[in-house]
Amino acid sequence: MKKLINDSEAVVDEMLDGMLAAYPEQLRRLDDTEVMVRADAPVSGKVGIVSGGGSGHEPTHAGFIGDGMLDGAAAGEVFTSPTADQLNDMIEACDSGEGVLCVVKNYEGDVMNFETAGEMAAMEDIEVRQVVVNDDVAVEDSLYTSGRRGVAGTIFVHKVAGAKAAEGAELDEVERVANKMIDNVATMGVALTSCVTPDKGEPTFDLPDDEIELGIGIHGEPGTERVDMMSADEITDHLTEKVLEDLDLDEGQEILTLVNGMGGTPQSELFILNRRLQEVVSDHGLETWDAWVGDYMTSLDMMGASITVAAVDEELKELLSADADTPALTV
Amino acid sequence: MKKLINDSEAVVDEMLDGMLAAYPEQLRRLDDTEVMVRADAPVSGKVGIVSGGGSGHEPTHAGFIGDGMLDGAAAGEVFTSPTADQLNDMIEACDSGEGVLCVVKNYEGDVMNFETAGEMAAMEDIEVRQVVVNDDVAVEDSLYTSGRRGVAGTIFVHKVAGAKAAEGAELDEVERVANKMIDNVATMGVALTSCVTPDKGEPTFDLPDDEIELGIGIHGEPGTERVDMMSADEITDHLTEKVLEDLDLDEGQEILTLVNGMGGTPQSELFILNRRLQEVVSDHGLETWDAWVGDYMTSLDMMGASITVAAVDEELKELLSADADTPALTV
Amino acid sequence: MVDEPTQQEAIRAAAEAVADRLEDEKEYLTELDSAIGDADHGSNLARGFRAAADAVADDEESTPEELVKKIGVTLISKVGGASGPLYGGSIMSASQTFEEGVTAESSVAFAEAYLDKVKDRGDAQLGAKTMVDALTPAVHTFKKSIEVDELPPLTAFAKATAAAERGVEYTVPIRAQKGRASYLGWRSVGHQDPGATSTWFIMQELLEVADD
Amino acid sequence: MVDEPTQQEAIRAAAEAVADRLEDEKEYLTELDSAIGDADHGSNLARGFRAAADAVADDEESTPEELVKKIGVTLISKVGGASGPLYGGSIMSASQTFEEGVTAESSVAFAEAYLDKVKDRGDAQLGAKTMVDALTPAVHTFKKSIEVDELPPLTAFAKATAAAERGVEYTVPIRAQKGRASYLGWRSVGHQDPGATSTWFIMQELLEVADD
Ligand SMILES: Nc1ncnc2c1ncn2[C@@H]1O[C@H](COP(=O)(O)OP(=O)(O)O)[C@@H](O)[C@H]1O
Ligand SMILES: Nc1ncnc2c1ncn2[C@@H]1O[C@H](COP(=O)(O)OP(=O)(O)O)[C@@H](O)[C@H]1O
Ligand SMILES: [Mg+2]
Ligand SMILES: [Mg+2]
Ligand SMILES: [Mg+2]
Ligand SMILES: [Mg+2]
Repeated sequence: MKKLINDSEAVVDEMLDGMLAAYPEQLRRLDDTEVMVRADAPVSGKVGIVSGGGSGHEPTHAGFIGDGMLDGAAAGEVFTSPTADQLNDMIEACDSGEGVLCVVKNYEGDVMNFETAGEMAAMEDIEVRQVVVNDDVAVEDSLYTSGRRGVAGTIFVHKVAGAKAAEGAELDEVERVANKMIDNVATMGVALTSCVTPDKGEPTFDLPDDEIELGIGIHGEPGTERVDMMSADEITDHLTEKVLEDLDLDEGQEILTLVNGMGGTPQSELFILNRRLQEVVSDHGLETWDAWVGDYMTSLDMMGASITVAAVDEELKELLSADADTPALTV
Repeated sequence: MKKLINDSEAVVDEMLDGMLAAYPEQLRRLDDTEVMVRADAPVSGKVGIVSGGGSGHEPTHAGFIGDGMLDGAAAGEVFTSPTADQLNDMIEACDSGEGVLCVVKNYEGDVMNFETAGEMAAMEDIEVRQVVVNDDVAVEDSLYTSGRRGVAGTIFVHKVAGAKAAEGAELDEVERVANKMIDNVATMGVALTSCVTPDKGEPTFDLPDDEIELGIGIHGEPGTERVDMMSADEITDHLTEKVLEDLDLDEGQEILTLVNGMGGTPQSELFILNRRLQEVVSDHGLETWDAWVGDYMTSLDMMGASITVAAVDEELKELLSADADTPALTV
Repeated sequence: MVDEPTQQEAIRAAAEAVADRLEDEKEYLTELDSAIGDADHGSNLARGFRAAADAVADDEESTPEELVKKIGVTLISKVGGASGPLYGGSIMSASQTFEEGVTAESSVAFAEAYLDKVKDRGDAQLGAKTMVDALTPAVHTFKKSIEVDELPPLTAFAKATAAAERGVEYTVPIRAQKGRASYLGWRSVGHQDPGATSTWFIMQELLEVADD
Repeated sequence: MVDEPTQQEAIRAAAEAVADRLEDEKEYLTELDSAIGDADHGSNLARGFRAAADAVADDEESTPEELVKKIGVTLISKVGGASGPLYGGSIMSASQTFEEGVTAESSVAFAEAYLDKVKDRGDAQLGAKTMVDALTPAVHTFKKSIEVDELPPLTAFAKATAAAERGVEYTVPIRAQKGRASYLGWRSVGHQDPGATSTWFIMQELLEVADD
């Protein structure tokens, strides 16, 4: 499989340099790391919001650095959590003295490395909090799993936490709204093809032309179920029903929806899903307050999509629609 | 090949409905057409800027409708120019009495249909002008071709014309800046894979795992040359040299660059190209004023990219950085 | 000269036959367009001619000229791409040659007007590897067979259709100068032009219907 | 107890051997991780252990404890993912058992401390289909062989390595409860755990080096 790369080991490094070359005024890369921060970090008087995780999910994470969203983002190797020392460097660079909130997706690697980093930062007297996003309803949260994964709903958490911090709120408050968002968001995804990592150079899993994977994560993992290919409407119905079942919302509830592309999906197809999604949620008596469509949290070149629904109240709506100015999202 | 669609004949219709569901306040679809216009079209006192062409290039064209860019966009079938009657409907809906500028990409189908539409609109006393974008340097403009194609550079033309019209300029002036932009922009593209049209359901051309197509257009056409796979840097060098050769700029010239993804390319790879592009232009003594990276003008799910360079002066810079508020671009 | 109602029936039958044939050839034409174009010629024409056949199917009112014009107008609004204005616009504008009904003479006039319009709109000379390469020998042969050789119209049209086939084959070894295939430069050599091919298919169907 | 300088050499040689082996097994481990994870375990470990081996290669100053700690710290900062903190963090924290040098007793202490730390950090019990499943039988066997059966250290470690292999095989038929494989639910059954496998490979190399 062909890729526009020079060397599979240099992908993350060169990607970050190319990103910096595109946004030289907004971004700064910490020396000798794969950490990107706001050019003006730390922003004095503001709680720092940081995130990070494996690479391959672009525009996540660094694409959401900027006013009203993230102060820093650490990029691990493709699909591999960043290391604790780099996470610590990031936390230090984003702390203005008001403390730092880490938005972590629920993967054991991410959680363990962020925890270690948090301990290291605490030793430097930085107040660090962690919120763990686990919006993926495909994976049951039970004793028999390591919990639900964090996927596309993470973007909403970045947005809400970033907006609250931009208001000048304290760490406690920022953490509270982030957790409120986490408690109210659910996602489920589908893959039509596997992604190809630069390192392996071949599809992570084989998926015949008449089958799809339901309940995939964002790391090229196989999903929870392999089924026969279905129409866009059938797929949307299936994903949306699972998501709504999990959220169990009252009629009339206002919601924010996201149809997220996995990287290799034409935008036209995402809109075809959105068309059906809006029919389904309206059939459930829900009120769409806003609908996002696009590539927010990808899996390299995977063809597929995820559907996210979040219940929103006045507070969340205000934070979600507050100004943001980042490479990947301008509100 | 799998796609997130219901019916290959309904792709454009359902995509437009899904888009409308995502941007109900910004967009309006003309009844019984595949034409999308600003919700508030025609904007009184403003020259209308319209574009259009085959579908499959999303976010082009309708994604650029909004304040500071397009007033209307007509969507043909996938890779097929819209028909003259729908183009005429669009022109009528976007004329506030100040006239309408059509931004046409140089394909015989597009040009012929826009010409017919222009004649129809003229019969209704609407002043219509056409500018034809032909930024693709892969195709020589000679007696033996139908001229250079219009590709990703079209986005800059939309931006410049839209900004000028938003200033309240007259049709002559808007046409002038659009042509100025056209005269100063050049693009060349590469494909790693063919795209798959919903209709055909299979790759338009076969491309072995160790070969790429240089000089592709945006319709899944094969390129001008098939060569062995190269590294990202080699590809960037090749495309950029061709583009710069065509533009023949003086040292110190300020430029705007665009690394455009063809739809199936991970964003990380686009940044890897941008990194090298900036090295190359700087080696040529050019000054990057701004660098855009992303999926602006796609070919469905094709893996590949194009590189665009535009020479900019004070006037163009002002127009390119003027406010714009559209689904796909916010400035 | 046949009765007018019979002429309208023949036009409707021809439209139907062409629509059926293009549906059958849809994949083949798109295949040809994949090699040197953008893989849509088959669906463009199948969609357009089906709509055109439907548009005239129940029209019992119109004159032959009006029916042909309606076919052209429908093609303009349903085909899109390059072939939409070329096929549709040229049929529409040539339709006026049938003002006095369809005769051998008016058919020659139609053929000439149609060719002129295609060349005018598309600006393609002979040898540019387009539909013009099938159309030109067909129209020239048709005109000469009727006007010089005074052959019966059906024989003349059969010869014209054979000439179109020769034109289709002629497009294979030459380099494109117009249309999307021109973007390929020398790589277009060795491939058959989709538009020339569809022109020939349409003529074959017209011949069938005229023969009945 | 061997001479201290020899211990350091042995540690450097072991690090080198492990790095080489993991480079050789990189594709295989990634293959295993493709089936039930995210296709990076091979490159994570190959990258990390190469860096660790390099980090200690020219270090003539450090004590055995410091060398082992350095390996752990390097893994923490080079591996990432789940295996980074598990391997790196546990090696780092268990390194203090070598304060007095590497002996049979301190090796048992190291093994126990390492296992405890992995379980503590990863919160995985036996049977969750993780590296813990290879590690636990290995550590239990090693401890018993030394402390109860009083076998020579090399023999004990050979038995421990064989026990690890048994653990690797045991991961195949069971359902994952931790790590990415747990997302697959029942579909994880029938696949071998990458982390258990790499644990076993590493032990094989340590055995080789100890044997020399
Ligand atoms: N300038 C032209 N003059 C005459 N025929 C043309 C011209 N351009 C294209 N064609 C014909 O149109 C055919 C392609 O039609 P089609 O695929 O439907 O449109 P598009 O090229 O816009 O996709 C070509 O095979 C060629 O015969
Ligand atoms: N909670 C855990 N406890 C113990 N071992 C674990 C745990 N989670 C994962 N592992 C081990 O880590 C291995 C995967 O490592 P690796 O692929 O490098 O990291 P990641 O899963 O982050 O991609 C698994 O095969 C498993 O043996
Ligand atoms: Mg990983
Ligand atoms: Mg076309
Ligand atoms: Mg075509
Ligand atoms: Mg892994």
